[in-house]
Amino acid sequence: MKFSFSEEQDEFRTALRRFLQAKSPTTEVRKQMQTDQGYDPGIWQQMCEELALASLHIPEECGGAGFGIADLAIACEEMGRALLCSPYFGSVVLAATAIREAGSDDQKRHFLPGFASGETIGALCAVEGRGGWAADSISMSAEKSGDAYQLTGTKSHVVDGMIASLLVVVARKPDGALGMFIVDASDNTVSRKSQNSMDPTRKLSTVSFAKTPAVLLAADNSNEAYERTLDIALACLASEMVGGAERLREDALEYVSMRMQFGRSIASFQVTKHKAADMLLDVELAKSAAYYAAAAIDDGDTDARGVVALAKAGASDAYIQTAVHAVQMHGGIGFTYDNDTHLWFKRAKASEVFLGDANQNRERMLQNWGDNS
Amino acid sequence: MKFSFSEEQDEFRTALRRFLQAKSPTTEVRKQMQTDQGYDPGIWQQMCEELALASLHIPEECGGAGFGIADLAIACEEMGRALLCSPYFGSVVLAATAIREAGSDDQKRHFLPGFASGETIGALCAVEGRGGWAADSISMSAEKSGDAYQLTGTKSHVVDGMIASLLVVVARKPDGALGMFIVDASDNTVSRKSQNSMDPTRKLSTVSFAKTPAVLLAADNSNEAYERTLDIALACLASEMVGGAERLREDALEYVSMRMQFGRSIASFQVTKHKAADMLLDVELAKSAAYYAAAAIDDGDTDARGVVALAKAGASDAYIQTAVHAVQMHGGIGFTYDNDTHLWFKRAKASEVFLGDANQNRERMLQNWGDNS
Amino acid sequence: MTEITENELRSQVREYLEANWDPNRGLAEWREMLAESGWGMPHWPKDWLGRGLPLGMTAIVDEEFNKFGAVGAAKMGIRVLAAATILEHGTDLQKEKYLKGIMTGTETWCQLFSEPGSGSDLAGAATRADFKDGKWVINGQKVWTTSAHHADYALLLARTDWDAVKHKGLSYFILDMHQPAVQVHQLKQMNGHASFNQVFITDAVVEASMQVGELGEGWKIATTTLMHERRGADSARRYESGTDRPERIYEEERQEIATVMAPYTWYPQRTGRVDLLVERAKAMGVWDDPDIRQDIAKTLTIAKSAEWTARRARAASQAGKPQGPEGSIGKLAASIVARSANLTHTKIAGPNAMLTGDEDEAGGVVAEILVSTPAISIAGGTDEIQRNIISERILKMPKENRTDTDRPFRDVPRNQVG
Amino acid sequence: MTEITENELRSQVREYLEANWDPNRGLAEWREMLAESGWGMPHWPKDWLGRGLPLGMTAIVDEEFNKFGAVGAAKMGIRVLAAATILEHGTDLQKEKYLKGIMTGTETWCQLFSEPGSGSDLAGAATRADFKDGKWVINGQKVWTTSAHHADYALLLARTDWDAVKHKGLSYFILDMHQPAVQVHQLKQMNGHASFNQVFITDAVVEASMQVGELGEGWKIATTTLMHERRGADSARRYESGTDRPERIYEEERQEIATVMAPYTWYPQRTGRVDLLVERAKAMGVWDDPDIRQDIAKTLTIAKSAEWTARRARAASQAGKPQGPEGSIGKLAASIVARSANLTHTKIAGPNAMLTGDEDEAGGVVAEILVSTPAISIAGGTDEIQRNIISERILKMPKENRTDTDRPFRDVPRNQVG
Repeated sequence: MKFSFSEEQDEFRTALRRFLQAKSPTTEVRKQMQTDQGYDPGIWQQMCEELALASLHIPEECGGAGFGIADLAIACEEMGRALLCSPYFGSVVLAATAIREAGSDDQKRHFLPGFASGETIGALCAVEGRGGWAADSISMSAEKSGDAYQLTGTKSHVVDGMIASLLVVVARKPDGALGMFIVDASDNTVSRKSQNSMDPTRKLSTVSFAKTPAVLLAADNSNEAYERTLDIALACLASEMVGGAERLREDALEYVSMRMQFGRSIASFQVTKHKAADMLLDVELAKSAAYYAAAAIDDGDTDARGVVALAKAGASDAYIQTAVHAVQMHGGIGFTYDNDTHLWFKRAKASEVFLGDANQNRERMLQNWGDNS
Repeated sequence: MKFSFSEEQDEFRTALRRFLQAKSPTTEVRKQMQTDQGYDPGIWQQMCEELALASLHIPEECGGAGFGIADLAIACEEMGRALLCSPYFGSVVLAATAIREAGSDDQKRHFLPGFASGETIGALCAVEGRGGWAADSISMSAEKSGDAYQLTGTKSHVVDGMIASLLVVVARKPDGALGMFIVDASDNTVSRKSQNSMDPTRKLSTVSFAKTPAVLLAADNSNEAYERTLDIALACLASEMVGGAERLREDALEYVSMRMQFGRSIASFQVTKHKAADMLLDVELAKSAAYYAAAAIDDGDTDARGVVALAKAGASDAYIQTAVHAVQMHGGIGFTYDNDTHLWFKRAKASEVFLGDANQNRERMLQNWGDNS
Repeated sequence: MTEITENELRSQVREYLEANWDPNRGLAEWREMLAESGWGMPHWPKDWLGRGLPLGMTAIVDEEFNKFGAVGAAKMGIRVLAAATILEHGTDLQKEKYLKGIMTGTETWCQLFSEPGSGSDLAGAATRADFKDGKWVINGQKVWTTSAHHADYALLLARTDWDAVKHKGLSYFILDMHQPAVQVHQLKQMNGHASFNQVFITDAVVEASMQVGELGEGWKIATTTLMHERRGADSARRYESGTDRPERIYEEERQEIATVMAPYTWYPQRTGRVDLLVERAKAMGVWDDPDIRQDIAKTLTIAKSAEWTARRARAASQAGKPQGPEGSIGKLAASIVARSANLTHTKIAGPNAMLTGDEDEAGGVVAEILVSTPAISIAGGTDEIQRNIISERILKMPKENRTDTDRPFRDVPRNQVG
Repeated sequence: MTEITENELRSQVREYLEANWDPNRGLAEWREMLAESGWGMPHWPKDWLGRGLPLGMTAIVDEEFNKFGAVGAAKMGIRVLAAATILEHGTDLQKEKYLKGIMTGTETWCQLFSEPGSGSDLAGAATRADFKDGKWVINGQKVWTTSAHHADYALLLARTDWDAVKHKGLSYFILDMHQPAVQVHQLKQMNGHASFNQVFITDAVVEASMQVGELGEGWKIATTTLMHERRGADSARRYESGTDRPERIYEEERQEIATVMAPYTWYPQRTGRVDLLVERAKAMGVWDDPDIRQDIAKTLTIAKSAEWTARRARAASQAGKPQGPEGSIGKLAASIVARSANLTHTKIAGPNAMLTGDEDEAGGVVAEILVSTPAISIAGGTDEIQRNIISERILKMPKENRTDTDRPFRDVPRNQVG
């Protein structure tokens, strides 16, 4: 299913798009992005209960729907399109995936049902200071204390960290390998502080730990579990970005088609037409890569990691390029706060570096390229 | 004089342009590029005798005009514009400059007058195999033999190597530093073989040495003398490239202004107009950098090396971009052999990597940047 | 022959081949047999060397031929467009005269549409056809003609009415190329190859009976030819190579293929040869250079994304879904890929990007890439035309006002040629 | 005062300042004195608060003022354009009424030209002025107005004849901003600043005597205003900061400057702040990252080349040479530089490019760059308009056919606003 979707998937997308059109118009986005918690719990509940969105890639035996990453990516694409304010990416895509990839069967059965129902909101704590998401920039070490572990230090750029009840923390085990640890966010050794996000539709925070008790997720190959978590998150992010880029492209096209200048439609100027064609090209190419990448994970392709990195690198360039063009096609209006373009522009800008920028992902791509060329 | 030329310089340019228009139309370029020696000795003689072109930057006490690099760069710009087939770059810009920078006073007085009069044609032998012009890719070592030296090994990408009577060879001295050595090209230990150049207007060859007797140019800091030779050659090459790019730009503009399609001038299509504007921008920016770089050498600026590398990097990108646009603006005709565009396209393509590509020169730029930012 | 089933068809073909196929026959003899039997072009009408099969069933016949290793009719080059046009618009006389030679491959064809004066504006053709003493007299100049130097006949678009508007003044002819009034010059390209010709026509003659369709309908008929060309474009570029079996008929077929395919040998290089990037970087010892790695990865990203986009389009069409925008951007994407590959190959080659022919370590391949990629954004519709098409047909943006389509062609400003 | 020499002029200014300059005076009092003496705007006519000096000599007066540390007339903002327009096209009544307030700085001005419905197409203004009962009644909407929220008067372009062609139906007025019929709303930008206003005008009144120039000549007069704006553009953006001396008049001047300059605080950031790249890369520990180095070097290359191009243009103009193409590309180059700087700052900042305000390690500066650079390719003429201008004026390429300039404006298709 790398090149097309099943009928069920098409229907799922249609239903979701309709839901989001109703629940996440930009008036609602603007409202939520100005709140501290950054989302509407009522809509979150509807998403989880009526559409079972939080359960998609969670195994059936853990209360989930047992679907694949391609399905999760469809959800992300539509949310990126609608610029939905919700803890979906932070909790479902990052935190639940980490547990799915690194947890023992018991741990999964213990933690995942809460995610699937939407009752648990989790967050993944990975980045330290100026470092990024790459494994080699993570140095926090977990100290063994009896059978359990203790964490000390500060993580930043934690998506939805302020509202999470459960934290998955990436830290080094005594043997130096990366491990992922479960922490109760309400523990009194945990302190959280929101960060000012350039993109107010995606809230970030720092989370500090002071000898905080933590449970190790029991994966055999815990380095690989973190990398796989990143793969899945990158594929979902690429799809989310493609959704946003397509929306920007469509809105800009609609705007120039509606506006006149020098007595003719702005859309009739050859330069505008060619720019619109280039935007279509950028978005469609990025879309193909995003679709392929998610399916490559589901198919267990040996080169999936490289392909996923390719998709994120392509989406990084395409989204910001589309956003820049979209502002330009709107002219002065496109630079105003009242016009909606900047909402996506800022998401594009933040997404450009989220989970690694295009350069870093291109390097990750080549290191995992296989015989793909 | 970084931002303007003196009246004398303007007049020099005008006279030279007139000369080259008469002597180097593309019919003549096409004729010379198909010959083995690659230039017309009669025109070379006129250049040297009537216009004293070979003497420009050679000191007066060595039979030269004692002008600066800015003047030499004007000559190169005009030759690049006319795509003149001549040993100017190989002999005057590379070989004579090497002697100027590395020779003792006696050596300069001995060798340079022949260059200034145009009787000596020299060539600089630097590159080895797949390596480039950068100092650290040169490993040939000169063996001491009494007071003199002996060279063994093969140099490639030698501009005008086949027609040179005198060779300047870059090799490592016994102390490991780079030195430049004079070799008589007619020595029977020297063997030369022409290389098939993509750009037939600039002939390349390999030159092999087998215990060839060589005289060391006596510079105190011979590493620096080679770097300075490179700086001057890079500045001249940037100017030559700018000259070629401007010619391509003008010819493409003339072509679209002359041609009709769909009942109107091709030049009236907005996309063509905007492309022409972008081409102007590219060429003018590259031109400013080339002018500044040559003057920075003359002014002895401490950051001249970084600025020169900037100019070559800028010219690399601008020339090939202009050439690609120029072919495109001509349409199918631009891809034919009979149309002249490809003559410059190939020069642009070869110049892109000559003396280091844009990436390498950008790195050289930053390493010598000073407080320029 | 109505309502034949697939199985019936297969057994009919098999029966015919079992009885007649012999690889030691000469190609000409075999093709004569195919013409007689109708198995060479089974979708052609029964009266005209075919069997009247629906077009969709020819693939079945091809499959059975392949199983036998049997050689089929001559299908390469412009001949299939000629046949399709003649079948659709030609007179019986024309069908009688040309179809067999097309099918057996004894006669070759070329297409004389493009002109040096009109470029992408095909309907701006200004080659003139004047009716004098019962014959058409042709004067003008054509260009971008593949294989004109060995063609026997040409499909010709020429202007017969200068007072009509642009698209209504053209007519369609079959031109006999074997007359001194038709001069063919190979057009050498900047990469040294010569895939196309210029054709100079000075008082060439076309018999009145060799006009195709009605007077003034030339553009309409040319459009159908072009439509067939676009549909067949994939197959024309499939770089057919025949088999390497030893028998006589295969040897003759290989020669036929080699002749038709000669103009296309540099086509892989004009796409930029992304497939060579990693291998070249390793061979040149720059696989660890971080800047070059970025360039390689950028090029691979667009190339792979373009490939997957094409496969999305194909999957949609196989699933019977309407074609989305993903089907329209391939040509433009190919230009971008080629340009990116060119720059990356240049950086990988380093100083050796200055060399060509056997000096180039990849035996001239890299050098050929470097001077061939400019073609891909021009040939078969420039990038500019592609963007016009995408914006108007896919994105439904307004067309520009045109000033050349609503007045007598003689008043439309155009280039002076020759 | 004819034929005064530079030395005479210098001593006259010095004499005046020695006699009158006192930094402990109030700004208002001092400006009154300047108005009376003619030394505030010495190039204005003698009858109108000036001394009739040639424009070229005002620099000398400024120099002498600077030596004394003497504060000059109010020159910032739109006021100089207002004065120039009134001096050139205004009636004596208008000069009498406005020049002094402009010069002393007690009254501030704004420019009501642009409209939300016409964007780059300034002559497409559709704000209407209807003559009723001896007065002009104005209705419409204006936009991109700097300082409208504290302006006393506005230069207004409005349409008085809907049957005339586009450029002939506009007239020019002075509008009193202090009437309830004029509503000013700040226009918040995507980077959080609010440099501009929208102005809603509903039945605002302009006295007949406050029309400037002839009816229907509005576009011509606006063109002279715009010409003054373009000439003065550099100085308006010089981010004047006054001195930091303690005396009363300097304090008052600093307040005046702060008010006028408030909308421009983010202007350095919208240029991309190339000056910070190397420093930021070192601070973030990525100065050795080869990919980031390439991006930095690419950005510096365009930025430096653009800077040197501007200096070539200036050198040519100082040498009295005709302006070459190098003088016309600065605005477009600035866009490219800003875009490149934006992407490079993003890579340097890494994950911190997601943060803003004091979370950003450069105290919000980098974040402000990231969301401000889109403005530079729009404000003051979009990149598209710049490329039109370069191609038409410098490269002499043909203008596109226009369909909006040769028919009654009421028949020209345009946007519906509001």
